[in-house]
Amino acid sequence: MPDNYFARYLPLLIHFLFAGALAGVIVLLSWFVGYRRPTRAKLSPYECGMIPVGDARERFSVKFYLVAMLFILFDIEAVFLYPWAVILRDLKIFGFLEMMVYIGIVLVGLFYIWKKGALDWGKPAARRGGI
Amino acid sequence: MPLAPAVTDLQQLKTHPAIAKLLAWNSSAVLAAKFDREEMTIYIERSWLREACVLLRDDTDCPFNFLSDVTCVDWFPSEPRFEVVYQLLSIPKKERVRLKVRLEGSAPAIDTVTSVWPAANYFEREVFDLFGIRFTGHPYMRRLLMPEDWEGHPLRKDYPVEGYR
Amino acid sequence: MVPLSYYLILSGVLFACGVVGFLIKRNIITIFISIELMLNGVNLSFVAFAAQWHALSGQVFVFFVMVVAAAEAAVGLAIIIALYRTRDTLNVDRVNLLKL
Amino acid sequence: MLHLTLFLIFGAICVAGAVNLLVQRHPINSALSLVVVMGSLAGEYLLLGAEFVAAIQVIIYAGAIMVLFVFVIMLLNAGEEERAGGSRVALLLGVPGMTIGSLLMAWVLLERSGTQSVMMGALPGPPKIIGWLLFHDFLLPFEVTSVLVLIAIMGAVVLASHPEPSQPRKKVD
Amino acid sequence: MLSIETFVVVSVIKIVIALFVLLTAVAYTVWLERKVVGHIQNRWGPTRVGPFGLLQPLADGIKFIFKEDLTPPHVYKPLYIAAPMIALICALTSIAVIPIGNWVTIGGVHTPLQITDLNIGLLIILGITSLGVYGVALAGWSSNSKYSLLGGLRASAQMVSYEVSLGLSLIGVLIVAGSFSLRDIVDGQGGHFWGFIPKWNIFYGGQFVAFFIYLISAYAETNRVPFDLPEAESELVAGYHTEYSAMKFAMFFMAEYANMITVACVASLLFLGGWHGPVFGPPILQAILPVFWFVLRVFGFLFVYIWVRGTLPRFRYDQLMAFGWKFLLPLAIANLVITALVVAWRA
Amino acid sequence: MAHLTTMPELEPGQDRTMILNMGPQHPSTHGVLRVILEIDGENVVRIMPDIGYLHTGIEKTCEAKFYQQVVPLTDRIDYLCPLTNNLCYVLAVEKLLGLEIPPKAQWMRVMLNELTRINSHLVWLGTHAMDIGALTVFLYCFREREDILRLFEAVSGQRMMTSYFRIGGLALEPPLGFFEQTGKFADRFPAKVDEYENLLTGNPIWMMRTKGVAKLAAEDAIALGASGPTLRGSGVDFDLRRDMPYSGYENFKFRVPVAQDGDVFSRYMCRVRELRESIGIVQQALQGMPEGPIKADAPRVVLPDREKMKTQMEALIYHFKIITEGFAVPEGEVYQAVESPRGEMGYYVVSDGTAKPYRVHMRAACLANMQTLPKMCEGRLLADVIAAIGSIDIVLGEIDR
Repeated sequence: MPDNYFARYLPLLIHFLFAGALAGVIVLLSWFVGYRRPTRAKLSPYECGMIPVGDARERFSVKFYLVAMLFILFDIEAVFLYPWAVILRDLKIFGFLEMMVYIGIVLVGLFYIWKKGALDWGKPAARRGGI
Repeated sequence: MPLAPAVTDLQQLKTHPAIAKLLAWNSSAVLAAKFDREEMTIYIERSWLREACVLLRDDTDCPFNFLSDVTCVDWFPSEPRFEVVYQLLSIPKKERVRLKVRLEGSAPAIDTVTSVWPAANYFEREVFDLFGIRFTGHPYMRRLLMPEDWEGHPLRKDYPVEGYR
Repeated sequence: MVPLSYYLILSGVLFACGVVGFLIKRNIITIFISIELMLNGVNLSFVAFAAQWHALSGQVFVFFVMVVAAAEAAVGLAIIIALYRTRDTLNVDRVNLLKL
Repeated sequence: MLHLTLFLIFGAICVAGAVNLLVQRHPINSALSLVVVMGSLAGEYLLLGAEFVAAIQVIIYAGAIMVLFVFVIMLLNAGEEERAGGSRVALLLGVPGMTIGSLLMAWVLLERSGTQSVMMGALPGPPKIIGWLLFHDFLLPFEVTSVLVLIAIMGAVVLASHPEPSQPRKKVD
Repeated sequence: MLSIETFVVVSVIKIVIALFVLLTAVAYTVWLERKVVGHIQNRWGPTRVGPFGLLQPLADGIKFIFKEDLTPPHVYKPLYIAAPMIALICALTSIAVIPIGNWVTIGGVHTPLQITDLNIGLLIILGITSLGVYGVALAGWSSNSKYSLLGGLRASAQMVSYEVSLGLSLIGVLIVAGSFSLRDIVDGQGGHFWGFIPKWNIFYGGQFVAFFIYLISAYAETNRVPFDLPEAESELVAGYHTEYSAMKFAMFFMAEYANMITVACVASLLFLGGWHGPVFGPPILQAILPVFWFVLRVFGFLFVYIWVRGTLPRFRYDQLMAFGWKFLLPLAIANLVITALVVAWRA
Repeated sequence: MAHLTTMPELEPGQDRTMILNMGPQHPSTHGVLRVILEIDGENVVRIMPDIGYLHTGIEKTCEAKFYQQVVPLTDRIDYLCPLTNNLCYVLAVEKLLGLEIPPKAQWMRVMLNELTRINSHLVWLGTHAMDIGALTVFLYCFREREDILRLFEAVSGQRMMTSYFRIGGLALEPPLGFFEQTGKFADRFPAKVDEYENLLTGNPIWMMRTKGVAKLAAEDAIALGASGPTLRGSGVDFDLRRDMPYSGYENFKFRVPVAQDGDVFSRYMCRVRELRESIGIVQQALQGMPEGPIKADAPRVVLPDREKMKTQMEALIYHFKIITEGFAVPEGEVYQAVESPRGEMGYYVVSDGTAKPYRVHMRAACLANMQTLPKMCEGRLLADVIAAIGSIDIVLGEIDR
C-alpha cells in the first residue's frame, strides 16, 4: 500500500462510486426493462382500496422530533466517548472521572426527559397538555 | 314429538315473569302474547317499547340484560305490514323472551333502543338498511350493509328481484 | 499541493452562500439550514488552518462548533415547532407579531 | 495533482450543493443539499488529514443534525415557500454586497498567502491525538459542552411540549 | 510497496469482488431465510428452481427486473427515486472497511483481505449507517401516502433511537481494544486465556452485556423481527415502501439484507474474535481457513436472526421505544462505565 | 358502507389528527373489514368499523329456497364454522317441525361441532398470532386444521362447505374408520396445543402485546351484545352449550373457560382453553357414541336411504316429493341460538306454512362483537387496534351475510 495517507481513503471513494453506479444501473435497468401499463387504481396512493380521506401530509406527533433531538444529544455524547475510549488506558483514572462527570450531566438530561414523559408513547399526548 | 298448540291467551300466560311485570306496569303496553314451541313472544304497543325494554332490562328477578338480536319481518301486503322483532336474553336466569312491535307500511318508524342496549346500534342500522324502518333517536341512522346511494330496501317482500333500475 | 487560500476561498464561498440564504430565504427552516451552512464554512477554515499551522486545536474547535450547532438545532427547531403551532406558518414575514 | 483534482471535485460539489440550497424552494431539498455539502466537506477534511473530524462530520452533522431537520420538515409538513415578499432590500443590497466582499476576500487571500500550501494529509488527526487534546488541554470547554447539551435538552423539551389545554388557542391569519 | 497505479487496480479488483460477493450473499441470505424459516414452520421453502431451490434468488432477481416499474403521480419524484438508491448505496458502502482475513500475497501483490484498512474504520461504518436513515425517511415522505409516511417516521425514529444504544455498546470494545481500526480490534482478540477460552471480546473483555445490547440494537437497526414495526404488515401494510414496486422495492430489500450482513460482520469482528480459529495445513489452506472461520461466524449470526424471526412476535411501537430508551440505553451506559472503571483502574 | 368517502363523525380534527383507512384491502382486517381511524400520531382517537363488502343477501336468497335447500347456504355465512351454522339452522327447522332426532345423530352433531370449533379457533389463533408478528404459529395451527379438514372431507366429501347436517339428522353414515381417525387426532391434539402455548403464552413480547390491551369491562360487553369468548374473556360466565343446552350437550361434561381481565390476553386464554375443552368433548363423544339410526323417523321430511328408494315404491315417492316440492312446515317462528366459536349464533326462522321459509334471519355473533371495537380501542395505540380486531375473532362472511 502506498505510504500516502489519503491513498487509504481512495478505495473507499472508489467503492462509494461503484455502489452508486450499481444503484443507478439497477434503477435504470428496471426503468428500461420493466413494462408500464398504468391504470388509475395502480397510480392512486395505497389506502386499502379506498379513496384517501384527507391529505397524507398532515402533521404528526411531536414525539418524533423529541426522539430525533435526544438522538442528536446522545450521538454527540457517543462521539465524545469514542476518542476517550481508545485513549482511556493512557488517561488512567483521571480520564475516567472526567468522563463520568460528563456522562452524569447528560444522564440528568435523560432523567429529565424521562420524567417529562417524552419517552412514553402509549399515552395520548394532545389531550393532556404534556409532551 | 307432536307440536303443542300455541297458547295465545293473555290470561293464561300471566304467570310468565316478563308478562306479569309488564302488565303490572302498564297493561296497555302489552297487546298480545304467544307461547309457542317453548318460546315466549310478547307484542308491545309501539309507543311503549323503550320503556318496556328498560323495565325488562332492570328487572331484579329476571333481568333481560342482553339484547340478542333485532330484526324485522315483512308481512306485505297485509297491514300492519312490519313486525320488528327483539330477542332478549337474561344471562343470570338463562331465559329468553321475544318482543314484537307491529308497524304500518307507510313510513315505518319506531323508537330506538340504543339507549337501553348499545348493542342495538348495528342491528337497528341493519334493519333500517334492509327494511327501511326508521329508528328515531338512533345516533347514526345510516345504511350498514348496502352502499350509501342504494335505492330501496332489499329484504322487503315487494323489492324486485333485479333491484330498482 | 493545494494552497491554503483555496480552502479559505471555498470556506468563504460557503459562508457567503449561508449569508445569502439567511437574507433571501423566507422559510424559517431554510434560514436555519443557511446558518448551518455558515457554520460548516467556518469549520472548513478551522481545519484548513489547523493543517496549515500544524496545530490540532483547530480540529478540536470543530468539535465544539458541532456541539453548539447541535444544541442550536435542537433548541431552534423546538422554537420553530412551537411557533408553527401557534401561528400555523413558517414564513418569517408573517411572524411579525410579538404577541398572539 | 491528485490532491488538487480531488479538492476541486469536492469543492465543486460543495459549492453546487450550497447554491442548490439557495435555489430550491422546498425546505427538504435545501436540507438534502446541505447534507451533500456536508458529505463533500468531509471529503475535504480527509484531504486535510482530519480523518476523525471527517468521520464525526458525517456522524453528527449529516447523520444526526440534518436528520432532525428532515424530521421537522416531515412533521410540520412544510410546503414550498412563498415568493419573497418584504425583503427586497436585502436581496438588492445584500447579495451584490456579499459577492463583492467575497471576491475581495478571495483576491486578498490569493495575493497575500498563495505561496503557502497544504500538503495532502499534512497533519493527520488520528483520534488518539484529538482525544488527548480534548481530554487534557481542552478539558474545561469539554465539560462545559455537557452543560450546554443539558440545557439544550431541557430547552427543547419545554419548547416542544404542548401548551396546557386550559390555554385558549388562537389562530393568526 | 505498491505503486499508486497497481494499488488502484488492486483496489478496484477487490471492490468488484466484494460487491459481487456481497450481492450474492444478500441473495443467498434471502434463500437461507426462506429455507430456515420454512423448516421451522413445517414447510420446505423454495424447492422448485434448481436443486434445493438454489437458483431461486436468481429467479427472484430476474422477476424483479421485469416487474412493472410504477412511479405513481402523487409522489415527489426526485426523492422517490433517490430514496432506494440512498438506502442501497449506504448498505453497500459500509462493507468497504470490513476485513475478512489476514494479509495474502497473490501474484506478488501483498494485500489485506479488506478493501481498505482505515484508522477510523468503525467510525466510517457508523457514519454510513447513520446516513441510511435518509433512505427510509425520504421513502416514507416522498411517497405521499399515509401508510408510507407513518412507516417512514416509525422506521427512522426507531433507527435513530437504537443507533444510540448501538453506538454506546461498541464503546466497551473500544476501551478494551484501544483502536478504531477493525483490523487492530480483531488482532487484539487472538490467543486464549486460562488455556482454552478464546480471547474474544465477548468472553475476555467482559463484553457479554455489550454483545447483548449490540444484538438487540442491530435487530432494531435493520428493522427485523421483533422490531420490524416500520414494515409491520399487520398494521402498516408495507410501511415506508408501500408505494414502491419492481426493482426500487427490491433495492430496499437488498439494502436490508446487506445491512444485516454488515451488522453480522461487525459483530463477528468486534465480539466474536473475527477470523481467529484453528489454522493448519498447507499455505493455501492457511490463507483460506481464517476467511472460513469468519464466514462461519457471520452465518451463525445471520442464522440467529432468522431463528428469532421464526419464533418471536413483534413489539408494539411504544414498547419498542421505551425498551430502547429506558432499558437498553441505561444498560449500555452502565456497561461502558463498568468496563471503563475496570480498564482505568488497571492502567 | 362502501363508497363512503366522508364520515361526518370523523372529520379530520383541527389539531394533529389524521383520518386513516384500514381496510378493506388490508392484511390484518381478517377479510374485508374496513376500519376508519382518526389517529393522533400513533394514538387512536376514534374508530369506526365499516362493513358490507361481503354482503351477499343470503337472507333474501333463503326466502326463495325450500327448507332443505337452505342448508348449503348456511355454510357460506361463517365459512370458518360451517357445521355450526348447519346445526343452528337445522335445529331451528326441527323445532318448527317438532322432530325428534335420534341420539347417534345428536352425538355426531356435537362431536363435529366441537371439531368445527377447534378448526375455527385454530384459524383464529394462527391469524391472531400472525397479526402480532408471530409467523410460525400460523403454520402450526394450519397443520392441525388440515387434519380436521381431512376428517370433514371423510365424513361429508367436502373440506369446508360440508353441509353435513340435514333437517332430521345427518346426510350420511360416517365412513368406516372415521371414529378411529378422529380418535387419533383427539389423542395427539392436546400436545399440539401445548406447542402453540409454548410459543405464545409465556412469551414476554406476547404478554406485553396482549395484557392490559383493548380492555372490555363485563357490563360493557353485555351492553354491547358481545358473546362467546369475547364475553367470557370479560368475566361473564355464560355459555349456551352449558346454560341453555341443545342437541344433547347436557350429556357432556366440560368446563367453560372464563377469564376476568377483559383484555386481549384473557380472550386468548379463553379460546386456547376452549381448544382443550372441545377436544375433551370430542373424546367423550367418541367413547359414548350410541348406536342406532342417524335420521329421524319422518318420511315426509327426511330423504329415504338410497337402498330403500331403489327398492320401495313409497320411499321413491317421498323422495320425489321432497326433492320437487319440499315439505310444508307448520306456521310459526323459532329463534334457535347455539354457541358458535365466536359467540351466540342465532337463527330466527319464520314459517307461513309453506315449503319455503318466510323469513330467515341470522343473528351474527361477530356483528355484535364488532361493536365493542370502539370501546376497546379508543385512546389506545394503532397496533392495539390490530390486536383487538384479532382478539374478537371476526368473520366478515358472517357479519355481512
